[in-house]
Amino acid sequence: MILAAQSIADFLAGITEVIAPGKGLQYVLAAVIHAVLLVHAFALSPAIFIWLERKVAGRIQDRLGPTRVGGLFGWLQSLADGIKLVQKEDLCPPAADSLLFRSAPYFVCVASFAAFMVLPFSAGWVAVAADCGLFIILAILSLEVFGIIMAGYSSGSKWSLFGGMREAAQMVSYEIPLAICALVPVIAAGSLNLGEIGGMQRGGVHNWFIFHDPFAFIAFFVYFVVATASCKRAPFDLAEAESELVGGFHTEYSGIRWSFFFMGEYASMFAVCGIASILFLGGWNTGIPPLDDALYAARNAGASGQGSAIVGYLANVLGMLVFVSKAALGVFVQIWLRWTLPRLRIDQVMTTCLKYLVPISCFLFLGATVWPLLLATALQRSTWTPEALGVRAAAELRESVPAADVPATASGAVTAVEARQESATEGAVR
Amino acid sequence: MVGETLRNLLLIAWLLPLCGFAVEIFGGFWGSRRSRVAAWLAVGCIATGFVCSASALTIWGKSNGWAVLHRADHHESSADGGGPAVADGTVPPAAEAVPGAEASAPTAVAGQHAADEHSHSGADSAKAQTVFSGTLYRLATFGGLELSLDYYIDSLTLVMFTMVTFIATCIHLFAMGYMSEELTEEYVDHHAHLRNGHHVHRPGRFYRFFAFLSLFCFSMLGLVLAGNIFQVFIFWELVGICSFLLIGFYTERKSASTAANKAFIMNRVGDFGFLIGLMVVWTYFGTFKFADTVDAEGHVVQAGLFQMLPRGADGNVIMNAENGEVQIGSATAANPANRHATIPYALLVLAGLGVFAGCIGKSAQFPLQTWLPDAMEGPTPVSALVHSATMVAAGVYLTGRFYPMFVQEVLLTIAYIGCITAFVAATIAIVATDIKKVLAYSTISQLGYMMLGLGVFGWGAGLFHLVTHAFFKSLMFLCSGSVIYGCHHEQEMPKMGGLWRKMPITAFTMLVGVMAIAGLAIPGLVGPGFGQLFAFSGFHSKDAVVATALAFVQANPAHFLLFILPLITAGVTAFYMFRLWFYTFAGKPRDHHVYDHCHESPLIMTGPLVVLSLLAAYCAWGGEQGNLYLLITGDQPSYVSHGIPALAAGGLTMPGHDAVVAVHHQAGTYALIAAFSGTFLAWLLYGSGKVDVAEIRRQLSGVHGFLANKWHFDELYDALFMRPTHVVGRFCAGIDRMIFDGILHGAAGATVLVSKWDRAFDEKVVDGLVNLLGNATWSAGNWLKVLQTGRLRQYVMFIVAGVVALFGVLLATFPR
Amino acid sequence: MTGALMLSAAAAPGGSVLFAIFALAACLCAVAVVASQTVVRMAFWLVLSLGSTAALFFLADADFVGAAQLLIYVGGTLVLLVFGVMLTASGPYLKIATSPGETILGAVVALLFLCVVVASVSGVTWPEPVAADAGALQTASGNTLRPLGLAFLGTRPDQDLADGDQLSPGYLLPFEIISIHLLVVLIGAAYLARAKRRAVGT
Amino acid sequence: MSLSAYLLVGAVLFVCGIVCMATKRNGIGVLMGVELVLNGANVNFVAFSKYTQLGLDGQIFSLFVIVLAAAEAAVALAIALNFYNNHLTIDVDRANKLKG
Repeated sequence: MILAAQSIADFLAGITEVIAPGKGLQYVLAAVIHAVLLVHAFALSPAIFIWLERKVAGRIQDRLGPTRVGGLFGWLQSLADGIKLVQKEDLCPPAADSLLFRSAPYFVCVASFAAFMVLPFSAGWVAVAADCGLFIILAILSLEVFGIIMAGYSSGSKWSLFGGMREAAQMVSYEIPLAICALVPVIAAGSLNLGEIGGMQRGGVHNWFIFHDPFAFIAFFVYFVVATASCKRAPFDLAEAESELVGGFHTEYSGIRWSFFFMGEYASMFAVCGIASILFLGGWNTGIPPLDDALYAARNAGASGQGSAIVGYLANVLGMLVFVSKAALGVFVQIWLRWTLPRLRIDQVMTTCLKYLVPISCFLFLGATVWPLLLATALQRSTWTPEALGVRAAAELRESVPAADVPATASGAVTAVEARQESATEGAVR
Repeated sequence: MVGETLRNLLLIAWLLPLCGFAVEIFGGFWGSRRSRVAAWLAVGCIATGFVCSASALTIWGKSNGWAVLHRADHHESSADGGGPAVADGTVPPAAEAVPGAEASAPTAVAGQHAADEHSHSGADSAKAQTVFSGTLYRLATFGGLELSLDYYIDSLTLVMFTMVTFIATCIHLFAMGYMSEELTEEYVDHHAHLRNGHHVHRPGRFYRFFAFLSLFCFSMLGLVLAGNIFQVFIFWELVGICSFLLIGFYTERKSASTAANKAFIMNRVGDFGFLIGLMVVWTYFGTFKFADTVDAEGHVVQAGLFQMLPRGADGNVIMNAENGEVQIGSATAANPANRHATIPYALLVLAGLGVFAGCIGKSAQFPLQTWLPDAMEGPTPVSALVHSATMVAAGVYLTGRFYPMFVQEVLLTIAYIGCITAFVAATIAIVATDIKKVLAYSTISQLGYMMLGLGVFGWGAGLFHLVTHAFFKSLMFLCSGSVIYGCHHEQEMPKMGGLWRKMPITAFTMLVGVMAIAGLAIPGLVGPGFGQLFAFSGFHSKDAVVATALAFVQANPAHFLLFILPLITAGVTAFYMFRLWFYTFAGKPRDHHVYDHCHESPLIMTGPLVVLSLLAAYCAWGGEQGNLYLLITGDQPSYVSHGIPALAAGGLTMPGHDAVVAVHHQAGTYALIAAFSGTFLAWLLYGSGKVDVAEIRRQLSGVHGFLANKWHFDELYDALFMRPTHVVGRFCAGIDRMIFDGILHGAAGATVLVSKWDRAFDEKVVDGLVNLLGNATWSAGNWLKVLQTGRLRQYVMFIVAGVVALFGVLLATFPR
Repeated sequence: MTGALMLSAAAAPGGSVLFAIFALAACLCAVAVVASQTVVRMAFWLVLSLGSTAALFFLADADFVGAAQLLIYVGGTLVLLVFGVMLTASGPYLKIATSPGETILGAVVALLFLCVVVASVSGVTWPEPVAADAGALQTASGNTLRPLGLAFLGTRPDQDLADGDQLSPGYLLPFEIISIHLLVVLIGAAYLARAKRRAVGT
Repeated sequence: MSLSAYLLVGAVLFVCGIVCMATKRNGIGVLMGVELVLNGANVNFVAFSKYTQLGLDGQIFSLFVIVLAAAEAAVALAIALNFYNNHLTIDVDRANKLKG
């Protein structure tokens, strides 16, 4: 019964029914547990990905990569590095603006960590199921660059300043196509809630939004490119261009602060790839219709309590594995790209974004908006995507509001909205 | 139905020249000066007009079965009825239907007469309508006065149309040859001299000439077609303008421009009388239209002028019983609101005289005849068309058209004027040496003949002579033009002579014209039938005039001059005409230079001559039983055909048709004798060469001088009008200069003074105030500007402080 | 609606604590903005202040506004920062110091103004929060996205529309107008800022 | 923690913004002051939308304010850039050409 909790909060609610402390305690507990889980995800993923990067780089360069630490494949290498970095002295150059210099790495970390807050790992397994989750996650990711600029500026070295400025320019311009491309599947889904978007793609690969319409298909690749750039990964890593600026914005950093930057970087890589997998690649859905339906049924059963809670829980675990593997695949592709492609020049980077990616993404956005209309007029059938925002919002509203205290007028409003939407869709069909 | 057809045809014939004018004047201006396109355009327009008119005439005739022509025998029968008395046969059955109509109420007779007018004289053509009238376009309406473009089509109109268009066509063709020298970019005018003695060089005006000709045709045809007297006046003036333009065609020549001005001004004098006549007509008759205005059902909406002056069965105007004034209108016809019931007899006379004054001016009657000879300054085709055939005939035409409005006194005046004009002009023509001048004076005298004919109640005779004269006079003018052209613009007859060898066609056609105007014929063979070959048109028409005059004189012996003078004039005419011919063509060449260089004219000029000569000879075939005469008189006022008995003792008796017929042979004989004697005299003096002309001239130098100075008319007018005008003008100028200018200058001075004070006030007081304000503002700004520090942050500070201060004030004023 | 529990903590006992924290952070960082001299530090504090304000918005059940605040304001400030660095990079950590007199004067005026504002805030007796428990908004607490969308569409679940008119005109037209306005302004700004630099140095 | 608490926060932000505008000689600093002022206004809007009859209108208007703030920032930055190009500094006290 307790295990049937759809989420930690419910779980705690279940517990407090047994031992009843103040509600405040429940909230604090919920927050703490969420935070702990996320911190682990946030801290582990960079370790794994750094190791993965080294191995992949080695293979691509026809070497072995780390082999020693931890026996097989040197899988403890990252841990060893972490220990080493923690031991190092924390230097702050005299020319630096110490306050900014010290606080910049935390900024980066916090930003990329906060991104995990609204990222659903499986159905309902999300810290904050905000309706505008995608919006929030994009906003938070855009905060990360702030720390990098501060680092670059406050180091008091021109290499760092150049790196920071480059990063700033790159970020400011790449945020635009990133957001627009992310909006393409949002139009298909009609929701900003990452959980809902993921849930919609249940049952079959053809339900993944990447295959929803040609524009979404293109949008996926554009998004991936832009995401790579927004994580300042090669070939867009102009901010730390070893060959030109010694180390870019982190030239002056050392020790644990230096490693924070890289934790943030890899974490955000995971975050953007997770977003990609949820928006385009069906999130935690396997893409095999019978399996998906089975898992869905199991989850609902577990949640509603008719079925066994364990099965539902395992179903969620399976979903999380699927999701993580999809994200990891994306990260792998990014690493692969990094060790395959040469670095661009800064002007090329800007040109790529402003002259090509922005127009392309705008075109995709427009196309995605007119796509259902095309279906309705050309094929004489409405699209299979869920109905337009108004109606679904109204439905959501109705189930959200307990029938008792719904003012009749509100339900009237809802019906009115539904009527309006239906007439609209019919008009589209005609 | 027929009415529409006629109207449309005549409209085309009328308006085509206008279009032609527009196209030529503009196209020619921008086009090449060497192209004959303008000429062909003009010819095309007017020729089409001729075709339309001719077909219109035919249609009109067919519509009433040529009733007018079959009237001939009717007249014959009435002729052997004999006697000037009114024969019952001729009394229209309409008048018969109301026995003793003159005794009965005038209105009844008037109505009867109106009906009679509609059936247009002639019991046999009573059924078919022969007069068509209506309104084309309403120009404006001022209260009761309605100005509109009407049309009035009867036989006279049609004949005039055909005649004018035909002659115009011939003259256009002739002019294409005659004016060909203008086909150049640089025309050297040998008669115009600049101050440095050089000749005037100017671009050719070929296109302009033909444009003016077209415009003239338009105006003339409009005048003929006009359906109301005011419209007649409009086109009257247009014709005057055209004549002005054409006389002054060689603007650079002082003589030409002066002549143009003279013609125009003299016409104004006549038109002044015309206007007076119009006023009287409008005041008392309330309308300008000739014919009734008829609505769809055929009811008479408004009576026309011709119906408003009813005439009794005897043809006299009807006196109102109570006030002894002339009765206007009829009870049957609806009356215009502002129409009087009666008009004083004197005013009626005045109206007639006024309108006739216009005619005097237009057709150069005594005393306004002096402009016509000067008008010969224009190119010869112009003289032929405008100043012989058509425009000057307009006066005669109007007299004939307005005939019903003329009472006996007016007619008498017309007769005397015409007779005097004829005689005076003829005498002057004797001594004229310029070939065109001779023709000009002959024109004047012939016009005098026409007026005389009209005046002595020979309605048909006058208009008959008008038509025939148009033909042979245009012919002779063209011939003279051909001579002048051939002799390189030599117009003095004494320099010519023996030209018939060089230009046989011209000589022969000219001879035809001369014989026609002289009225020669072979005695005894002039009867109807084959003998007509030997009687040219002039003989018939002049015969008719003279006969009418004789009949008139027999009726009123007091006015015997009206027969004597024309008779003498006939002889004189024959004399100077043959003098002209002998001078020019016969004998030996006097000036060899001219003779050697002269040549026959090209075909395009001689062709029209031949055609015109044929018509000049035989257009009047059959005389007064001939078709032309019958056509013209087809719609003549009914009372004309059977004369008018004297209204009161000492009044005038107008001879009827039968009276004329009775004296016809007698008059014809007199005329022939006169003509032959004149011819013989001419041959004796100029043809045979047996008599020394110079000797005679020396003997009669006084008379010759008197005649050569044109009876001193110009000097007379100069003394009578010009000098007084100048004196008066100078006097007025003096008054102007002394009194009015003085007043004006005084006023101006006063204004200047006042404005000086005003200015002082402005500068001292007003400006002072304004400057004071300005300075105040300036200083205020100066010490306020320190507040504006230009510091962004201080402004923010001010704002905040201001808000705080406001709150302070708020809390201080409204404490809780 | 699970996350709602977390975000609508404002309605819960723990909420007051969070509010206190974030409110304090916002105010202090704002003061720090005023106090600090170099542009980058100002930007740093400004970002912190804005971020904590966004947190306040989340606490006030206005998550969409909060997100917008993060995205746009922080992005905008980011650009501000970049420009600041760019235009003051003539020397390391260039300070354009304010004269102490001005600072003092500013402080005094600021205090006065604060007193005025606070007085007027506390002087008003605000009505009891009735709209808060008008069903929809409350139950969708922390998820105002759909209510916002409905409001744009013209349906107001948060207000009692018993007066018959259930579909208010909505805010679509103003939204469009303002977006067009933004576009025009951006183009104009780009035109203004396009490089037509003089020869620097003299 | 009630409406007036939010209003107080808004007031503090507002006043800080005003002081920022009034004391900073750095043009960018002035802009930041403006941002603060708008932000304070936003806080008030949101607070009213939560605690009064205003409802969602408050949030909507705060959204509008945010958008307009972005626009204002864009134009202001362009102006600042031109100012820098002309004066080679962004000290707003140098912009006193128009002083009386």
